[in-house]
This record gives sequence, structure tokens and C-alpha cells, in this order.
Amino acid sequence: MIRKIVYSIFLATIVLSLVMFFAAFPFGQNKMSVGEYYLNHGVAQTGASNIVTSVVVDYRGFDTLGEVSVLFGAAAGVAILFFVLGENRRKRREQVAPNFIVRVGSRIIFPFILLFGTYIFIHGHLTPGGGFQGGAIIASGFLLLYLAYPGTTVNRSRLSMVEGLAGITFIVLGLYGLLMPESSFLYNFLPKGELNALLSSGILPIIYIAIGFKVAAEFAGIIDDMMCEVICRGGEK
Amino acid sequence: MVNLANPILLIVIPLLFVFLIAFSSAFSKSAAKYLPIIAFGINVVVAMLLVPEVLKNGLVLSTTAGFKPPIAIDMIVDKLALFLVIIASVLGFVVSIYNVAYIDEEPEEKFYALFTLLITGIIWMIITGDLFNLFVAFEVTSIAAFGLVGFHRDKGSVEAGFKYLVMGAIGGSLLLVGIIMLYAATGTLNIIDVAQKSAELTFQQKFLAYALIFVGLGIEGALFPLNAWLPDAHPAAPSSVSSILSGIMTTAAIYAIIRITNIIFDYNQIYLFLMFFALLTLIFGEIAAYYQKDIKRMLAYSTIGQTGLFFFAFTIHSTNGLQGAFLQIINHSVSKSMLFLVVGAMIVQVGSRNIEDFVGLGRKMKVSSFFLAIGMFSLMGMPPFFGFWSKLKIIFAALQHSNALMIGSVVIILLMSVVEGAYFFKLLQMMFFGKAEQDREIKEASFGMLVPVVILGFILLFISFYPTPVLDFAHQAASDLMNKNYINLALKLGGL
Amino acid sequence: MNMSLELLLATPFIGGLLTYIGGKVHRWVRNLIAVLFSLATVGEMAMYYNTTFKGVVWGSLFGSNLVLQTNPITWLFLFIVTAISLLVIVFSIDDMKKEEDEIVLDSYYMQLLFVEGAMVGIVLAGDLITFFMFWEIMSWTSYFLIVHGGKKSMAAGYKYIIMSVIGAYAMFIAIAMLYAKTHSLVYSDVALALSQASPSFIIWTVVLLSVGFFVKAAVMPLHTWLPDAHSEAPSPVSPLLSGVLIKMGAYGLFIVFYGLLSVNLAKNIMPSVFSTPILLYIIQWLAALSIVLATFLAIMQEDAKRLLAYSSVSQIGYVVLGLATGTSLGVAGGLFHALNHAIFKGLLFLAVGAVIYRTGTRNMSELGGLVKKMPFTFTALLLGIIALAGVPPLNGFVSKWMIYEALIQKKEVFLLIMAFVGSTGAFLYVYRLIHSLFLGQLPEKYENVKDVPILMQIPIWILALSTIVYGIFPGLAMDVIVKGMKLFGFTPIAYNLFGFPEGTAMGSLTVINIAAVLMTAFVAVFIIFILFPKTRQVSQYDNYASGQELTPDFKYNYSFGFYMSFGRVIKPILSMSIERVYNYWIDAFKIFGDYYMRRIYTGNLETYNSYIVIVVTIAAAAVLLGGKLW
Amino acid sequence: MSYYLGSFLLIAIGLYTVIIKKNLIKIVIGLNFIASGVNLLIVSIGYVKNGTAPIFSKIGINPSAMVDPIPQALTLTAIVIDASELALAVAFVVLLYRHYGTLDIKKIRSLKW
Repeated sequence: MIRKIVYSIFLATIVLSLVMFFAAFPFGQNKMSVGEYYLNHGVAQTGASNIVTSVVVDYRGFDTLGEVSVLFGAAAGVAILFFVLGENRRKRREQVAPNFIVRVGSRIIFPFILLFGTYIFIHGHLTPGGGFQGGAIIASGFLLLYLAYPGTTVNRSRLSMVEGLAGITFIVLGLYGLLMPESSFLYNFLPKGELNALLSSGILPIIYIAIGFKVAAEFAGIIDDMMCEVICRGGEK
Repeated sequence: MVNLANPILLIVIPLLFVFLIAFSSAFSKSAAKYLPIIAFGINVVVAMLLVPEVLKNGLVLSTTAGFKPPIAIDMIVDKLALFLVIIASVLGFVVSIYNVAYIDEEPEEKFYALFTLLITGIIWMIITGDLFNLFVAFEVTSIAAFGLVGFHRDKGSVEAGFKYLVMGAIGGSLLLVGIIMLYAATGTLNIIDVAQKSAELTFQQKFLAYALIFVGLGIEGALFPLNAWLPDAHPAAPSSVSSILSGIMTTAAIYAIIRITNIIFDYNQIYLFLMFFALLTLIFGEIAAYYQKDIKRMLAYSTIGQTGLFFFAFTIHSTNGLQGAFLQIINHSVSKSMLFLVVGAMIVQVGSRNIEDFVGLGRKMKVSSFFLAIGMFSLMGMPPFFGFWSKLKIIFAALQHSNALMIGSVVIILLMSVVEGAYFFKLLQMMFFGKAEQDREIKEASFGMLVPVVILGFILLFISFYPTPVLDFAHQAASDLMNKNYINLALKLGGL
Repeated sequence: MNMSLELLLATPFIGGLLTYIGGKVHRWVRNLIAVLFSLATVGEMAMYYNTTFKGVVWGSLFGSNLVLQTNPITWLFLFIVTAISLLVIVFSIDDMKKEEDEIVLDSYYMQLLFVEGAMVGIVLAGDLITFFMFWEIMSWTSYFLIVHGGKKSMAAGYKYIIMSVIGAYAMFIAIAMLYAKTHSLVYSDVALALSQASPSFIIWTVVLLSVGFFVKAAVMPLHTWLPDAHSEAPSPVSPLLSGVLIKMGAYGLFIVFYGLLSVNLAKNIMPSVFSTPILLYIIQWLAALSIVLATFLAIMQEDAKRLLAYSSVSQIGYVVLGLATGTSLGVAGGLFHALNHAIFKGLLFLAVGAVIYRTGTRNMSELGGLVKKMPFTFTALLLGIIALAGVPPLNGFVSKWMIYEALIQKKEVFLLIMAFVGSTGAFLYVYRLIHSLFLGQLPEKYENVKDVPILMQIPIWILALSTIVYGIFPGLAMDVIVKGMKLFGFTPIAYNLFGFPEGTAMGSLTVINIAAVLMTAFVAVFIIFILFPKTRQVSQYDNYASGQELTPDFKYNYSFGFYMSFGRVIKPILSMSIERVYNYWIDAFKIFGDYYMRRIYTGNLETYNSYIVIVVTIAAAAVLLGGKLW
Repeated sequence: MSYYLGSFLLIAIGLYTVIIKKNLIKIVIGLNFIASGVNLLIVSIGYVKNGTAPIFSKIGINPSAMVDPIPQALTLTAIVIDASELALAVAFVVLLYRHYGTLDIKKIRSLKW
């Protein structure tokens, strides 16, 4: 009990000091300095109408590369932790589908989910959304599929191929920028096109598509691992 | 043509190989084994190509997305960063060779991908010039490390991995809060830009942000009392991973602290605050190492102690102190990585991590034990090994300020060095002069594991007997840092 | 000529490496290389007889030049180092044959040469960094020599290395303080800086440096490593440790007090007692305590090598006592005694080593009567103990006489008494040694013991002859010592080949006369002994005890608890063990460390997480309190 | 300001959970709390009074009326990172449960000292 009180006091101290700090920078105040530059020049420089996308993929595209790597690392980590030998994996085939409605429903919805996800990441530079969101939606489609048909397996080597290929695409696109006179990684070397058109803003959509594939493959992989963990090794100590 | 002396390649090439490993695993199992070697081989070459550039200009700045730094993320390699990048790349290269013979557990391709990612993240942390990018790099490193610590999936490694993950995740969040506070104050994320725009903030305001960043990075950097994950995680991980974690990852986090402190928070009070942590780290690391029965745990605690030592050298806040810190970093990185590799090879032979089981190994695994001894001597600071030069420099630098605080610290450092000697000699004499009770079937480590050890051993011996270039380079790097050349040159070259 | 100082330094190291490689070819190749290289070192050393080189720069580090130098004093120590090392290596060839594992032997010779090289480095050093570097190298290389298998030797070596490291780090602080002051650690620069420094600074530096030297020189109360280490080391190593290694501490003291800090300066900054600066006076007392207590301890030993080890503590006490007097005669006596001790203690350890080689034990109560079986060793050991006890005409006498004379001239009566007590005590333990090993009853199992092989006899005889040579011709050594001391600002003492001429304030001594008198008396007694035999020669077993006839399996003479009654008298002194104090502190440290470590690294994730929160809270509180937490 | 306070409280609750709670799942939830709090903090920093989303969906939108795009971009990245960490954490919890048969963190203490 004393522990709880003491730590509550500690946490209150931390919160109080944070409040004190942020009192100097009130909510709603315009704190932009670089942000302003993005708002003013973003459209001209990147051709993307969604400035957040131009920040995420272009100006701070390197962060996104890191983010992709983090996700990749997490997927690999989960795969390591939930590693199951080949013969155990076959247990999944014996699983029976739970419910007729789920089976039929998911079969109907699944293509639409895929389509929706694709839509999201293709239009990342125009509307809110992008590779991550789209990828996550596609992965949720796979989740649905797993729920309906626990026996289905994804071809893991094909998944990691997609993963790898998408990552390679991202990096190779970036590296191509080094060949440009600017000699800068992730330089947007394709024509910017017309604002608010689907085929605009150079490499941004391509990268977002690659990210979309990658994220979808990775999340699907994670879900697959977790399914396998539950089904193939359920109850095993 | 492409200019290969581009810092960004240091990150991008290994990252490309990470994805290549994932891609290739669909076709071939064995390709993954060798891809990291190629990746870090290229990295070593790029780092070497950077050396003349950095020496000429003092700093190489690389932009992304074709925009100047405050607008886009930049990568900066100055002497100090180059110093660490070379260490990281060489270690990555060498340990990748070791992995080929060492790793024999599934899923291999995931291991290699994560391993490559780990070192990529470390290099990323070192050369990034952007605060949020630092956070991302920090997370890349952490995530890779979490997965690798749990690689064996046994009781110990899973527990260690989870503890590390929780602490690392808290640390990452705190780091992010600190960065966001700076962003709120300045509206920018570039380190140098933040430094300039935050000049009008009071020390008090900055200090909270600093403390959060410090805690976040300090968790990774093994500063007491934030380092409790380390003695669990290092032994649990495969030895090749421990060698990277110990050798360069904690160092990279400490480097990030050094860099941020130096650029944004250059206040005397902060150095005092840090010195306190450095000494505590040193004391508790070394004392705890004394009691260990598990050899890798002992080395892990020793890493904490060494971290405290070079962090202390940094907090002396003088060119000499920094030079000492950098020398100690080199010493620790090379020696400790080598020790972990050797110990890994020995554990494979002995089948146990208990120190008692290492009795008489000096007569059975002669080459390995020889390099183990060299590494330990260097860590203890025994001449003529490199550790002696670095310890000499640190003590000399500390006593340049002859106040009671410094003299007390020096006494503590030397006492802890005695403790360090106590446990290293205990191990050494057990290995070389102890007699095993029953005769065991122990052979010398396999060739593939010996080669990396020998490479590192010769690097250590080389810099021990010919330290001048390293000393000079460290001195230049230190004076650059003290003179804030990083800021000045980046402003000039990068057009910030 | 400049190159060759570095060559002298490098020879043993190169030799060590080549020895190791040679061992891979054949063991005789290895032995030959080891002997040749140590011989080469002796030869190179001989070239520097009575020459002075100041400041041969061989490198630079952190803005301070690394310098090698030589002068007659260093030559004296070089002589000790290289000569004894050579003899030890020759002795080892046969003695170490019992070790089956060839690789152990390869590294043994390598380490022997490395220790030699390190000591050459210490002596040749012209600046404190070089000095300190080789000092540390000496510490760890000699550690590997001491630990040579077995639980006891491991414990001994461990204690040795830990104490050495502590001592070295005490020096390290002093050196760093000096570096901060001068940025150059060449002796002359340091001396210049010290002459302008504040008294407290000087005292601190000197004390810290002295602690390091005391550990190596085994001056009480920092001697505890020595008895264990010297007795547990392999027989050929003991002479190197006892004869040479501890002299490095004495050399260090000489350099500090007379090289860096001249006596006049010392007098100016601190009060004097008996016209000795207080610091030196304290050192004198420590040395005197070493002499007396170590002598008592040596008397009580049952282990031959342990006895000699304690004797080393007591003898090094004489060296330090002499060096700390600060007068020309005393310092010269101390230096000379360093040489003499190296000779006779080397001799004694080798002789005892020879006995161990043949019998396999060093427990004195198990030995006896070896005089008939090992006459050469017996004769050599007899010379050694005579020299150690300080009986003319052998070498121990002259140096002890000089130290006594110096004390008398300074009227330091108490110290003189203690020195005398030590000398008298020495008779007791050396008698015990020779009696238990060579006289009395020969145990049956040693019926077939022979004298040692020729290669082991040669070093013993060289040393035995040296005791006579330096005993009768002290001028040989005084030549070097006096020339060297002139460089350090001492008034030269008058000497000739046979001693010290009359008519100087130093007192006079002519060893040849004393020797002649003694020899005459000896011959006279011998003649009387032969001519007027009052005794009848009987067999050892033509005797009886408690009415029973003696058989060879019955031990009839004292060999265990030889000085038991004396031991009862000095028991209160012996029970005051400084080692217990150290152990107490070590235990306290261990308990403390264990206690706190278990409370910090609990294995509980909540605790770990709370540390993070606590640190953040401290920072937050600091901010709330206005950034003033410290 | 309430957004700020909300985010601070989320962080504090998360930290509290991590320190006090014994259940592994709750600890993981605590981590998520902290992460959400940080994300909320980031987004609320970028808010500008009466600002609109930084998307030029029509020509002629005034950029000065938009909110800061950077924090939103950062949040995007941070969310993905948090999600990754969470996935890994959950995987660890599953394995821990398999090894120790308990979810009580106090009982998972095979590594100490």
C-alpha cells in the first residue's frame, strides 16, 4: 500500500513537472517552424496534396524506412519466438472451420477488404491514409480468413519474398536518388504531375504501395505465427 | 558516378541486405548465412572511404530527399561518429563471420536478418542528425535486440527478453516524450537546429527534457540504476549477439547521450549530474561482477562497469577526458566483443556457463584462452595492452582538475579497477592453472569461430603496440567535440 | 650508442618470444635461446659499466616524452637483474624438467625473460610513465611465474597480484597528480616541478608513490603477500622474486627520494627528527619493524622456503633502512646491501631449491643429514648463511656494517638496537635452516640422494663465490655506488678495494684485515681441533635414548618446533597479524557488496521499472525545486 | 490543455501499471497506455487553433490555417513502432506463460543478482 502511495506521489511529481513545462507552450498555439515550410512548399516540392504524406514519405522518408525496419524486426522477432518445426505446422490442416456464417461471410468480404486496403494505400498521397493503414487493413482481411478457416496456411516463403521485395523496392528507389545530380537518398526523381491526380507526386505512391505490401505481408505473418502458436502448440509446455 | 563516401550508405546498404535476406530465404537457406558478411564488408569499405573525407573536411553531411537539413533528415559523420562507425562495421563484419559457424538453431534466416538489423540500427543511432530519427533508430536497435535476446526461446532468454522489452519500451516512450518536449519548444527536430532555437529556454525547462532523453537512452546505455535488464539479457542472448550488445550497442546509446548533451545541453550542472550516474554505474557494475558464477553474466556486469568508466571520462568535460573516453570505448568494444566471442566458443565446448566448469581450459583451448587473457588484460588496463593507454589518459585527465570531487572519483575508479582485476584474475588463474577433476573431452574451438577471435585479437594487439594513430584520431575527435566543430561545420557545410 | 639502450630493453622481450617459438621446435632449442638471450642481456648491460646517459627518447605519450636513461646506480640494479636472471634460467633447465607439459615450460621461460625485461625497463626508465608501465608489466608477468599449479600457489599469486595492483594504483594517482602539474614526467622535469610545489602536494605524491614501492618491497605492514608468494613459487623463481623483484621497490624509493626529491628539499618542507626528514624517519621505523618482526616470524617457520621468504622481508628492511637514512654512508650501505642480498638470498633459495629438487619436500622437519649426500650444496648454503648473518669476511657483513655505522653516526639508538636484534635473530634462523636440512639424522628414504646436476651447481657456485668476492673486495661494488651517488648529489665516501680507509668521518673498515684475522683464528682453532682431539668419532646411531638403542626410523634430534620456547616468549608479537586486519576489511567489503547487490538486482521487473520512475522523479523534483538539487 | 493533461495522465497510469501490477498482460497494457499517452501528446502539440487537416484537397486552401503536419507524421511512425513492440511483447508473454505456467511477474525471477 505504501508502495502505491509513494509511487503515486512520484508520478504526480512527474506529471506536475510536465505540466509546468508545457504551460510555456500552450495548447493550440502555433509552434511551427519547419512545419510551416512544409505547408508552404510541400505541394510544390513533392506534388502530394496530403502534406502529412509528403512529410512521412518524402521529407522524413528516412523515418519511414526505420519504421518499416522496426515492423520487419518485430515480425522476425515474433517468428523467432513462435518458431514451430515443420511437422508441427501440419497440425493446422486438421482444424475444422467453426461456423458456416463466418465462412461464407468472410469469403464474401475478403476481396472487398483487400480492395479497400489497396485503395487506401494507393491514395495515400491524396487522402488521409497510406501504406501502413492500407497494409493493416489487408492484414485484417487475412485475420478474418484465419478465423473462418483455421486450417488455411499462408505460404510463408512467399510472404517473406513479398516482404523482402517491397523493402528492396523502397531502398532501391531511394538509392536511385543518389544517381541524380542532387545525390540524395530518396530524392523524388519522377515527375510531380498534377496536384490531386492519382498519378502524381513522383515516387511517393510507389513507395507507399511498397510499404502497403510490406506491412500487409508482415502483419499477416505475425497473425499466422500467432495462430500457429495457438493451434500447433496449444497446451504444450 | 555515385560518390561512395556517403554516410547514408552505411545504413542503407545493410538495410538492403536485411530485406535481401528475407527475400532470399524463399529460395535458399544458406544464402542468409553469408549476406551479412557481404553487407558489413561493404560497410567497412564505405567507412574507410569516408576517412579521408572526414579528415579533410572535419565532417561529412548527407541529406535525404534532396532537401537541406532542417527540412529533411540528415546524416552526419564527424570524426567521433566515424570512429564508432568503423568499430561497429568491423565488429559487424567479424561477428558475422563468427555466426556462420556459431548459429545452428532455427530459424536461421530470421536470426541473420535481425542481426544485420541490429548493427544497422546501431550505426543509424550513431550517425543520424535528427532527434526523431534517433528515436526511430533507437527502436530499430531495440526491436532487433529484443528478438535476438529471446532467440534461444528457453526459460532464461524469454524472461530476459521480456524484461528487456518492457524496460526498453518504457525507455523509448520516455525518450520520445523528451524529444517531443524539445519539438514543442522549438518546432524543429534537427539536433543542431534544436540547439540553436532552444538557446533562449531556461536551464530548468531544458533539464526536464534532458532528463527524459537521458533516461530513455540511459536504459539502453546501461547506466545505473537503469541497467537491470543488461545482466539478464547479455547472457541469455547467443554469444555473438552479446558481443554486439556489449561491444557497441551500449556504447552507441552512450554516444547518443554524449552527442545530445554536448550539442543541446552543454551546462556544467548537467555534467555533474552525469558524473554521479557514471560513478554509480562503475561501482555497482564492478562489484556485482565480482560475485558472478555465470561467466557471461560476469562479463555483462563488467560491461556496466566499463560503461561507467568511459561515461565518467566524458563527464570530466575536457578534451583530455573525452580523448580518454574514446580510447576506452575502443578498448572496451574490441576487447569485450572478443571476450564474448571467445567465451561463446568455450561454452560450445564446455556446455555450461558456470565459471567452475572452465577450470583448466587454458591447457585445452590454447588459442582461445590466449586471446581471452589478452582481452581481459586490456580491460583491466594492464600494460602494454591498449587498456593501459586509455586508463592512463582517463586518470590523467581527471586529475587535471585537482578538486576533491575528482580525486575522490579517481580513487573510486582505481579501487574498482582493483575489483575488476580481482575477478578477472580469479577466472584467469582458474583457467590456466586450475586442474579439472575429471578429464573432459574438450577441443579447440572450430576454425570458423577462431578466425573472428583472431582478427579482433590482432586488432587489439596492433593498437596496443602502435597506439599513436588511434591516440591522435581520438584527440582530434575530442577537440572537435569540445570546440563544437560539429555544429559549426554542419552549419557551414549543410547550410542549416 | 643511443640505439643500444633500447636494444638492451628489447633483448629479453624478443628473447622471450623466440623462446616460446623455439619451444615448438625442441626443448633444447628453447633452453639454448633462453640462455643465449639472457647472456646477451648481461653482455649488453656490461657495456654500460660506469657510463651515464640521460634521456634517450624512445617515444612520446600524451605530450610527455618517454625516456630511457642509465647511470651507475641503474647499472647496479641492471647488474642484479640480468645476472640473477641468467643464473635462474640456467638453474631452471634441470630443475623444471619435472614439469611434463612442454607448453607450460615454453611459457615459463617466456615469462622469466619477460619479467627480466620488465625489470630492465623499470631500471632504465627515465620518466614515470615508462617506469609505471614496466612496473605493471612486471607485476603481471611475475604473477604468472608465481602461480604454477596447486591451490596454495593460486591463492598466493592471487594475493600477490591484488596487492601489487593496489600498490601500483596508489603510484598511479601520484603520477597523475604530477602529470597534471608538469605535463612531462621525465625525472628531471618532475624534480624541477617538485622543487617549486607546495609541501602538502609533495608529501601526498611521495607518500602515494612510497605505498606502491612498499608493496613491492614488502615493507611491513604491506608485506603479507611475500611469504606466500615466494614460498609457493617454483624453486628457480624464488631467487628472482626475493633477490631481484623486491629490489625494484628499493630502487623506486631511491629514485623518489633522491632522484625526484633531493634530501635537502625534503628537509626544507618537513620537520626533521635526528636530522632526517620526518617522512624518511617514519620509513626508517617501518623498515626497522620489518627487520625485527620478520626475523621473529622467520625463526618460527617450519617450511624452508617460507623461512627464507620471511628472511627476505627482514633483509629488505635493512636495505630500506639504509636508503632512508639520507646520509651518504647509509644510502651506499642500503644499495650495497641490495646487491648483497640478491647474491646471498639467490644463493640460499637455489641451494634450498636443489634440496627440494632431490627430496621433493621443503618441510624442514622431514629433512636432515643431507651433508654427506649433497656436500657441494651444503658448502654453498653454508657460505650463504654466513653472508646472511653478516659475519665477516663475506659480503653481508660489509653492507650491514655500513648501515650500522650510518645509524651510529646519526645517533639513532633505537633503530640501531632493532637492526642488531634482527641480525642476531638471523643467526637463529639460518642455524635452524642448515641444521634441519643438512645436519642431524638422515631420513631413510633419502639414502639414495645425490648432489644436483652440474647445470644446477654452476649458478649456485657462481653466487657462492660472489659472496666471497664482494665480501673481501667491497670496493668493486662501492666503485659503482659512489660514482652513481655523486650524480644524485651525495658527498662521495672514501673507499678502496678492501673497504674504507681511516681518517675520514665515515669510520674505517678494511675487510682484508678482518678476514685475515678471522682466517688465522679459524686455522688456529682447526689445528687445535685436529691436534688435540678430546672427542671420539662415533656413528650417529651409536647412541641411546630413554635406555633404548637408536634405530634409523627413530627421530632423535629436534626438528619440529625447533625454537618453541623462544616462540612462547614472542607469542604476543606473533599474534598481532596485520593480515587479519586486511582479511577483515576484505570480508566486510564482500558482505557489503553482496548485500547491496541482492537488493538492487532483485530479478523483479517491478523493481527495475520503479528505478526508471525514481530517476525521472528525481529529475522532475529537481526541476520543480528550481533546478537546484545539488 | 486538457489534451495535454489527458496524455500526461495516460503516461502516468501506464507507468503506475508497469510498476504496481503483477500480471504480465496488465504490464503489456501499461506499456500501451504509455505509448498512447505519448501519441496523444504528440498530436496535441501539433494542433493549431481552428486549424484544418494539412491536405490540399482543393486548390486555394490557405496553408496558414492548417495544423502542424510534422506531429501527425511522427505519430504515424510512433504508432507503428508501438504496435511492433506490442506484438513482440505479447509473443514474449505467451512464451513466458508456457515456460513458467504463471502470469505473475513476481514468480518469474529465475534471473537475478
